This record gives sequence, structure tokens and C-alpha cells, in this order.
Amino acid sequence: MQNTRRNALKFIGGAAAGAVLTPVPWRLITDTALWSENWPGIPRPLQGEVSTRYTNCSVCPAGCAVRARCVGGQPVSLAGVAGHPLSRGGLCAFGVAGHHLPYCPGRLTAGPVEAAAGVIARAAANCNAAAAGTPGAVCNPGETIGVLDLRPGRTASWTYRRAMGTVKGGLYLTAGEPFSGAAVDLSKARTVLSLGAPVLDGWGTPGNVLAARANFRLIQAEAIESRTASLADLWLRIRPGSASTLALGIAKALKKGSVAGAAEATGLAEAQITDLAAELTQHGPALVLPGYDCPEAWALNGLVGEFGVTVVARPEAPVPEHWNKNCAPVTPLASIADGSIRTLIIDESAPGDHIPWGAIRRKLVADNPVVIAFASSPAGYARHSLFTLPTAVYPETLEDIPAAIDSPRAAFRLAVPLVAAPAGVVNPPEFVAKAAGIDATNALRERADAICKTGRGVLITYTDGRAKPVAQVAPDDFWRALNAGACWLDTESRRAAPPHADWTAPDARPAENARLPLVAVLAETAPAAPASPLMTKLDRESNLRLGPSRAALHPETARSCGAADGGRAVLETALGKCPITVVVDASVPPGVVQVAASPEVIDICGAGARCRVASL
Amino acid sequence: MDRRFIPAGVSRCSTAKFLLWLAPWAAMLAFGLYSAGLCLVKGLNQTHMNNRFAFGLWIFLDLTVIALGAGAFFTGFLLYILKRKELRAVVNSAVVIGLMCYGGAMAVLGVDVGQPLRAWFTFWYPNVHSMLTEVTFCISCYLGVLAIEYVPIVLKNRKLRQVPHFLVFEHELHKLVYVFAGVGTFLSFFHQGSLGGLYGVLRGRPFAFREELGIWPTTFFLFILSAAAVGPSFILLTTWLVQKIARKPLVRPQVLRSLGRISGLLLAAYVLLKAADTVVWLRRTTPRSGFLPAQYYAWKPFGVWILFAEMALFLVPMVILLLPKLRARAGWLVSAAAMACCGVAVNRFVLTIQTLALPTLSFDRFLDYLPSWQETGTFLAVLAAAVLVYSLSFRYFGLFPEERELRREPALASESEPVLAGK
Amino acid sequence: MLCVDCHTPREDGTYAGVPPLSRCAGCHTANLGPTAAEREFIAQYVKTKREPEWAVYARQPENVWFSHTPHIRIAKLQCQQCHGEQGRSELPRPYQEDRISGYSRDIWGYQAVGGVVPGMKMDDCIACHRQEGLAHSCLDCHK
Amino acid sequence: MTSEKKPGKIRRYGMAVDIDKCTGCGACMIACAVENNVPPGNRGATDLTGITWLRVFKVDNGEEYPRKESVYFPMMCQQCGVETPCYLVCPQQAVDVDPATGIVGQMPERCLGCRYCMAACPYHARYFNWWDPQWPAGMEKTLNPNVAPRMRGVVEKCNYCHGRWHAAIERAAQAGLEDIDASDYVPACVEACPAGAIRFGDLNDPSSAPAQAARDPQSFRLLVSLGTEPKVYYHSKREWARRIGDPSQAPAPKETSRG
Repeated sequence: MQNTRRNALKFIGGAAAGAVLTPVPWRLITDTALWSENWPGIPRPLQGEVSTRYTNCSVCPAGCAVRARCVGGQPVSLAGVAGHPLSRGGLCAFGVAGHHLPYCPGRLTAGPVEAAAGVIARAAANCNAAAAGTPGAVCNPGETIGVLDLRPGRTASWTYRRAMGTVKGGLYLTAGEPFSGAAVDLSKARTVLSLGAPVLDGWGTPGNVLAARANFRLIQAEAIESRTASLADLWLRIRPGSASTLALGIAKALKKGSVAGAAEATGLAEAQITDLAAELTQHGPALVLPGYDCPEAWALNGLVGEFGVTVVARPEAPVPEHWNKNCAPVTPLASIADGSIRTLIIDESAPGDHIPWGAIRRKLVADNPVVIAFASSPAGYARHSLFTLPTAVYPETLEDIPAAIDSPRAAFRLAVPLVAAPAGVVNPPEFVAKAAGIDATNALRERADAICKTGRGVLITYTDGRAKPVAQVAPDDFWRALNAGACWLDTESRRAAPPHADWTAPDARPAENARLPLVAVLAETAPAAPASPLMTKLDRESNLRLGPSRAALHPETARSCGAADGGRAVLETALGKCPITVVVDASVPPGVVQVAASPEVIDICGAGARCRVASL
Repeated sequence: MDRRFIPAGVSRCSTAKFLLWLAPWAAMLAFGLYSAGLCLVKGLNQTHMNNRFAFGLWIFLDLTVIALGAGAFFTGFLLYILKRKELRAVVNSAVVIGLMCYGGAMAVLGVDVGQPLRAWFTFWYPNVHSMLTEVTFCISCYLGVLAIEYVPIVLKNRKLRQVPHFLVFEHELHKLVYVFAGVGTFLSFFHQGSLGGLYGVLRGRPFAFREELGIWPTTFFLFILSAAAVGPSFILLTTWLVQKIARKPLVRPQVLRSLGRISGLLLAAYVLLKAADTVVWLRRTTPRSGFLPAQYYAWKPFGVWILFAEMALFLVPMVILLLPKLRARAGWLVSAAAMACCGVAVNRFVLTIQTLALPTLSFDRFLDYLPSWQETGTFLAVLAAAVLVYSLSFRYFGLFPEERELRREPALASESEPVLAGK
Repeated sequence: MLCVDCHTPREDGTYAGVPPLSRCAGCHTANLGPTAAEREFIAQYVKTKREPEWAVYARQPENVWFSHTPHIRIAKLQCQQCHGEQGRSELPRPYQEDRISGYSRDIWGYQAVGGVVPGMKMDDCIACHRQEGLAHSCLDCHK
Repeated sequence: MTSEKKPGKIRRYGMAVDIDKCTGCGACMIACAVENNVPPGNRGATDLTGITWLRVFKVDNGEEYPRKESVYFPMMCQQCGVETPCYLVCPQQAVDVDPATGIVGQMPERCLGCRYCMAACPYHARYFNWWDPQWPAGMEKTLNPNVAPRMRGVVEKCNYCHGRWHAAIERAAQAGLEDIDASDYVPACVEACPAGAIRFGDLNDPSSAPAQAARDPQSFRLLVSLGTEPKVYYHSKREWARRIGDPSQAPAPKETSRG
């Protein structure tokens, strides 16, 4: 038959009809459906032997004990260690996802290592030369080198102090709010007055705080309804920035003085303040926790008379004697003269206290200072540094974690590496030590031995949860145990002398400032350190937290700033400006900007800063 | 030049003019296919639907067009089962419209699901409790029926008639047309109903949840009725539109009137039952599930007005279509039909969109939703495809048997002149 | 030849995965038999210490949870009941996998290997679980 | 695929959430995402398109400062026991209720993504994969092998960490036991909560936390008036907070909300 169009059509039609009778189409739909189960782009989880490893979380200074479930050696989920004397099995959101940190997008893995080393060595040499009056020293008098440590009390901190000790006028700097030498014992407290401290929102060791929570009455004096305020037994809604005045008022009440001024300044009734004072003395033991903007309120504990009970000296694990000779003293950054630092080394690898960059910049020499940052992400101080050296992150690092503020007894535990660090990262303390010409490669072991030598305290091993007196442990076993995730805990704690405070000062109303009419309150105590990509579940994929650089305003405040919900605006403080997104929220008190911490925001505004919001 | 394809005895515009008419619709179709493609390739993040607004424009579209497409089965039912001979004039057109409505709905559903490759699971592992299973089965079967019913229309084409086999085939098919009409009616009754059940069973959405009669919620029956009522109106509307666009009479005016009258009668029944249902729902069903009727309408912009608007859009056309005087005037007739169609659209809108917009938990937000251009594009594709297929069918398959007579005897047309130009 | 000669479960009863080359080399360091296949295996893998890329007939899809432990420890099943008499076979069947889905032929949901070996598709699991009254829900076996 | 024979031990797993203890820290949400291989949110994801099997809401009493009070409110699948809405509507049996555990299961590999179940769920506890799941380079190493990652275009939800249920069965078998040890099966959120606000257990066991919560007059469940018998019990001493469960007590529509 000749191939006409009709025949062709017939053939196609017949073929189509026939195909349906073959298995082809049916197999095709099954297989494509199966293919859709594992089509390209869907990762396959690694299979392997399941094991449990222990470590301590070094994401924040709390250092909670961690049980890691590993598959083929790779940690796939983290949880707290139940019954741990310090962290009580607790682990916060950041800790739970800590094992993601090595894979954060934009992580730094390379940097100008040699150059930086040279710079530090030269700067040290210069300082020594200048101090020795050698002619031709590049370093002018009064200009020096310093290390800024955001998490003091670590072995690394001691290494820095020793390194700076080798340099004439070398500085070891901390954020150093006054009386940082205190630790508290929540288990003894029956009444806790928090002057804006985020007691239930990441302060101290979350697990420990929440475990003790049932035993004390929590009074939160705060302007905004923070997480702590909403869960406190009593929430005193004071005027923003009037916490220290309230502390003063309580002191006066205790001394039977007049509280009229304080009442007027804080917006509370006089009776409230006197009752508060009475409660602190009667339903003791009491504890007063100062907030960010009233550190001097520590002294109030002295008046309440609980020093040595709820407040003790900040304990520190023993160190080898020879470390103490010729090591630089601990100097609060605020206490040194402006424009006095030529070369500044910032260790951001262990985030802790945060200092707004503006405050740091003031201490540097005006003409091209040298800033060297140890960081794992470009988001923090790295944005302002001349050299940024990549560091390992938890859980790659081997570092120790000092006792947190809510631990009355000294502790020593290690964040042990669960995964290998990438090539090209540096170990900050060893790096600085090397540049300064001392050897600190073995510092952790030395300190562990020193602790073991004292024979004090107990060693808590997580695998069996048993506490063994150190006296019965050989140094090698001690070290091995620490590296398997274990914790040394001292037995006794030291009394602390209350700091001096002047209780006769006049009741200051929160300083008015026409140009900066608003008060900034940091909504989230999120660390500036990089966090797991999953964290967006808390601010972007839900409204649990305020998203980075979003600021909540009361409708009135927003109106007066001409800002609308979701609108872009600029936040301005004495230290500078940064862009924010406005969230209108009737639950924020008027006159307050509740702003979420983000690198840009905390550059210019420490909590409680005066500020203004200008809509764009 | 396509003269030899055009049915004998009717006049059609020139090819050029026809292509000119097709061009914009073709363009719209192309755009629509592009946006649908985006949704298939990149995933449904191309739409503005979200976890709370799980259904959007597309489901609303499906429910509406299927309600309007009901004209197909109902006209067939009236003609072949109830022997309303005068409807033979529009039955072909009704079939084409039905085919396009259902085809469009199915196509959009294919884009709407996240894993189209697994769509057939519903047939392989059906969950008998689910209304959606019922819908899927009935609609796909009925789509087949419509396709078969469409074949004889295609075979009416002058060229194809020259093939003897086709003639025989068509003849045989014609004998079976009653069967198909019956099957179609049965299937349609079911899926129109299950489409209503789709939301009526949502115990978790008290705004849509309805008491059950037998195993079906009341919306099951209300949807059947409203679809049956509005179907004829839509046929009426489209036929009138085609007459306007083609600028020639295609059916006797009384055909349109009788369509209107049927629509009117059914609307009356619907309005009655709907009112009763609404009362039961507000007074009994809602309080039982712990909600307050007031809450439903507390959220702007969906105030109580929407409830009354919906009722009015059924009530007014009902009155018009039931009054012979008004029905006799094309203007009233057509606008009444149009109103009824809007009424059913609003009804489907309320049940789909408003249901999802309303909060269920006491701390929920009221949600607003605007379709993305990709969603709208897909919607337009269905419209364009429908117009294209209808135009082609109209030009080549002679959808209106009476067109020839009306052309031969202008008397009929002129008699019907005042009606057709009655505004 | 016994299964455990090559495949030993971990002491907790979980499957330890495909045996490593070292285990094969335990016997096949020098030719045991005259077969060319063995000679080639030694030349290709044992000598060069290259891990053979084994094709796993019984590999289940990612979304299936299967643990040997309950089947061995509790149900006391023998390997053969699911894997067939591999120990007795001269040569393994040629490994076939679906081109589109990439699944081994043994676990196709449709038209799996009949007769020769007990199939390893979902229906086969369900059949046995039904018999034992252990089929409760999909999440029994799907993860 | 339900069994002919009756399953051995019939459990009804449920949860007891003390919202007076919840500090809104979000540890449960993150632990949940880690355990169940939920991918980090796509760049375009919002609180309406992201995936959070467990989501903590901030709920207030509708007042303004200073009268305003808030509680934090963890919402997971409420595991409806009767007339389970999602189970009834799924057209192709991708949802089932396990008679042995009472857990409502979702089978992503069976789901065609019609989202009917999401429309049916009054708790909005079901989430759709609007994007292809994507992890930053290297992070896929941290995926939990006990849970299969889902693909784009399917619905997923909380199933009380079924991967852990499997693991518990395996551990039991290793010990030669037919049945799991109750304390050995604990969902990730329960384990992670530093405040111990979420507790988990078998409602058929009178001594379990949820069973006790069920008897507590200060406990309440969400939308219980719908008659779907949810298995998550919330507890609060605050009278206004207990009204959260009752939709008819909802505060009037507000301008903005961050809940």
C-alpha cells in the first residue's frame, strides 16, 4: 500500500491505540512516580554505626553539657546531659543546632595568616623598643598593642595575658562591667529581683536557672514585656532606663530614706518600692540581678545582706603558678584612654560580652589603626578589621569553658572536637602566643594537670553520670576523661566583698535628650556569632523572635516617627546609624524601640542607648 | 480558502478575519501555558498560596467553571431523558462548553497539585472517605463521556463526512447518545455534589462545615441544584454572546426563553433550600462547633453583605426568569442569566476563599490572598483555550442546527428580531 | 557456604553493611579455585586494594525503615526467608535496576522477581506482617 | 493497611504542655527541625510558607501595654483521635491513624500535594513543601538517617518523631524485647525543652503525664468543641490563657499581631 497521508494517519492512530495495550505506558507512570520519590536534589542521609559522644557547648559562656548522637562519627543531633549539676540537662535553641555551625554559609576558612603574624610580632617589638626608648621606634609613646577577650577566664585568656605580659605596656582587655567578679547561687535564693536581666531568656545557664525557678519568687523590673517579664511572678513596669534609679530607691527604702524621687523617676508608687525593699529583706535569702544598664546595683545585694549566700566571688579554676608571673593584668576596655591602641587583636571565636564597635573604635588611634579579628564569619568585627583570621567553630574546637555567672563553684570542662576543622583555620591563643614568642600549645593540658594536682573538687563523667573525687584520679585519666566530655567541679566557693556604692546620690530621672528621644531595648539576646541556618525558623518562618534589624514600636511612637508597619527606617544613636524595618506593636511601651540584635544594630547601640527612628 | 471545511448553508466570516479574531486568544493561551510551565518546573512557590491558604484562585476557578459547565449534562438530560426537543438547538454548543469547562478544570488541577506524576495514585489507592476521590473519579469519567459526545459533532464536519466509516461510526454513536446522556447525568450529579461536599465535610472549618443528610453534607445537594440551575443560564448567556459576536441569529428566541424559564424554576428551588440551610447552619451547626456566627463576618472585607449579595444574585434573576413579561425581553433575560452565573461564582468564592481566610484558632490572623501572575496566567489559559476551541467548533462543525433554517427563512429571525435586539 | 561467612551483623544485631574488601581477601588472597572470575577479582581488587562497588539487590528506597534486629532477634527469621538461598547458588542473578527510578529489580512495586527469590517489595513485607497481625500503619515501615 | 488481628498493646500517645513554664526559647522548634530533617527556610519563605512541624506562638490577652500579658504556646499536630479531619479527606490514603499508637501518620511518598488535608486541619499543623529542600553545602552530612528527607510538592507534619519510635523498637529488639520501654521513646521537642514544659506519654496509662493532665481542671485542649478529640493537653493557671482553646472567646480583630 502506498504511503498516502491517510495511511500515515491510520498508522499513527493504530500505533497510539496499540501502545495502550503494551506495558510501556503503565510502567512509565509507575516509574516516574517512583522517580519523584528521590529525584535530583534530595540528599540521602549518611548511614553508619550509631554512637553517643559527649562534649560541652561553647556557643555561649554557659557551656552546657552536651550528648551528641553520631552516625558514622558525624554528630546528627545534640541534646543536654540529664542530671548535670551545672546545666541540668538543658540546652538552648542555639546549642541544639550547634553541630550545624561548621556548615554555615559564608563561613571564613582562609585569611592573611602570615601577614597578620608579622604585624603582631612587629607591633610587639615596636612597643618594647618604644618602652626601652630605642630611637626609631615606629610606635609613639602612649600607643600600644592589646588583646580584646570577649569571654574572659578561659585558658586562652591566660595565654593572651601571658603573651601581652611579654610586651611592654601590652594590654589584656575585657568588656569588664564593674564588679564582673561576682557569681550567684540561684539554688539558695528565695526572692530574685531582676533589674532587667533576661533571667529566663538565656541569662546564665538556662537549664540551671529553669531548674531553680520553682524555688524562688521572680520580680522583674523592666520597661518592656520581655520573655522574662511575661513569666515573672511580678512584673514591675518601670520607665525605660530607670533601673538604676529603682536600685537607689530600694537602697533608700532600706535605709528608711525618702523614695519619692525614685517613685517619680521609675513611674512606680512609693508603696511599691518600700514593699519591694521589705520583701527583699523578709522573704530572703534574696538576690538582686542588675541589668545591662545598672551594673552598680550589684552593691544592693550588700545592703540586702546576702553576700556569701546568694552572691559569691566569681570562681576560677586553678592555673599553673608560672602563668601568674609576668602576665598582663585584666583591664576593662572602658578604663583606658581614648586613642591609645595602635594594634588591637579581637578574639571573636568565643563570643561572650559584646561591645559596640563604636565604643571600641574610640579607643583606637585615629590614624590607620591595625585591627586583627579572629572570627569564623565575616558578619561581626571582621567588618571593621584590617586582617580577619579564620577560626574553627564549635564542635571543631578544643577549648575550655569557664564557670558561668550562675555557678558558685569553679568548673573546668572542654568543648572537644566532634568533627575535624577545615584546613587553613588558626587557633587564636596559640597564634598570638607564637607571635609574642611564647609557647602555649599545651596550655589546656598544663592547666588540667594543675587542677588535678590540687586534689580539690570532683570529676563528673557524663557516660555514667558519676562524680569521682579528683584526689583519686591520675592526671592522665583526668585529661582523658575531660577529652571524653567530663566536667571538673570545685567543692567550695569563696566569699566576695560587696562593691562600694554611694546610696546618697540624688534620684536621677532618665536623662532626657531632645535629639534622641527614644530608648533602645535589645529584644533578643541572640549572640552576634553565626548561628545555624535553621534559626530562621524562629524569626522568619515563625514570629517567635523579632527578625534581625527589625524594630518594634508602639503605634503612637511609630506615628510620631512617621513610620508604618513593615516600613524601612533608620535607627540613630550617639554611635551612628543603621537601617531597620519597623514593626508596629501595641504591646511595646511608648517611647521605646524594641530592636533585635544584628551585627549592624549592635555596632551602634548597646542596650538602653538613647536613639531616634527616622522613617525612609 | 477554508470554504470547503465550513458547513453547507451557513455563512462565516473571511479566513483573515477569523485568524485576526483567534490571534489575541492564541497569545493569551501561550502566556498561560508559560506561567503554568513555571509552576510545574519551579514548583508551587510561584503561586501566592501558602500553608494557611492552601487553596487559591485555581480551586475557586475549578468549582466555578464546573458549575457553569453543568449546562452540558443538564441540557443533555432535558433533551434526551426529559425529551425537551427545542433544546436540540443548543445541545451541541452545550457539549463543547462542557468539554472546555471540565477539560480546563482538570488541566488546572494538574498544575495545582504538588506532584502531578502521582495523580494516578487516587485511582490506584483510593480513600473511599474522601470527597476528593469521588470528585476525581466522576470528573475524569465524565470528561471521557464529554469527549465521546464531542466526537459526533466533529464528524459533522463537511470533509469528514466524506469518509464512509466515519458516517457509520457517527450513526452508531447516535444510537448510544441516550446512554451517554444518562451516564453523564449520573456522573455529573455525583461530582457536582461531591464538589459541594469537598468543603461541607470540613469539620475543622466551621464556616464551611454543614450538617449531614445521609452520608453527605447539605452542600452536596445544594451544589447539584445550583449547578443545574445555573447551567442553562450559562448556555443562554453564551449562545446570546455568540449571536452578538457572529452578528446572526443562531437559535429561535423561544429556545433561550425556555432555557431561562428552566433556570428560573430551579433557582427558586435552590434559593428556598439555601435559605433553610443557612438558617440551620447559623443557628445549629455553628454553635455546636463552638463558634459564633458573628465571628464569620467580623473580618473586613467579608462582612455580612457578602451573604446577602450571594442571596440577591440568586433571588433577583429567579424573579426575572419566572416572570414571562420580563423573560420575553432579551435584555432582562440575558442580564438575569448573567446575574445567576455571578451568583454561583460568589457562592463558590465564599465557600473556597472566605473559608480559608477566616481564622479557626482564637489567636489566628485573618488572611488575605492575591493570586500571583503565574496563577492568573494559568487561569487565562483555560479561558483562551475555551474560546479557541469554541470558535473553531463553531466555524467548522456547525454547532447550531437551527442556524441554517433561520438563514433560509428570515421570517423566524425577523419574528425574533425584537427579542434579539431587545435593548 | 553460610551467609555469616561474609555478612556478620554488629553485636547489637544491626546490619553492618556490605563486607569490606579485607573480609573477601580473608579467603581470596590467592586463587582458591580455577575460575577466571576469581583470578580477575584478585587481580582487579585484592591486589590493588580497591573496594569493589557491590550492587545491593535488596537495597530499599530511602523512605523505607528496615531493621534486621527485630526480624532476627524477635521473629527469628532466617536470612534465606527473605534473601533466598544465595549460599547455594553458583552465580548470583544478574543485578537489574530500573532505569528511571534507579531501584533494584527485587524491590519494584510492580512485576517484581517471581518464583526464583522471595520478592522484597512492599506487598511482600505487608503479606508477612498481615499474617503476623503486625501491619498497623504505613509508618510501621516508612520513615 | 490495617491488620486483621488486633495489635498487641494499644497505646494512645499524647502530650501535656504547661504553657506557664514555656519561655518561648524555641529549642523545641529547632530540635524538631533537626530530628526530622526539615530543611532551612528558603530565601523566600515566610511564617506562612516555611516548614515548622512544631511552632511556638506568642499569644496575648488582646490588651495593650501595660495591661498586656502573653504566653508562649507550642503547637504541634494535635493527633486528633476521632473524625481525624486530614485522614478522612486525603484522596489516596497518604494519611493514616495508627491503631497501635494513635499517631496520625503522613506518607510524603504517597502524597500528591493536593493540600486538601491542610484546608481540613483546624490547627494549621500541616506544612507544604513549596520549595525543593536545600541544605547548605556539607550540612546534609548532619541529616538524621532515621527520617527520610521529603521532596518538593508534598505535605508533611509532626508524627511524634516516628524515627525515634523506630529506633526504640530496634533497641528493644536488641534487648530481646517484643515491646518498647516507655521511657525509651521520647520526641525531640520533649527532650529538648529546657523548662520541661512539654511532656509525652500514653493516655491509656493513667500514670502518664498526659493522662494526669487530662484529669487536671486547669488543663484544656484546642477547639475541642469540633469533636475531633485532640490528644495534646495544655495547662495554665491563667484564666484568660485557658480560653485560648475556645474560638468563641477570641479577642476582637487586632491591627497587628506578632503571635
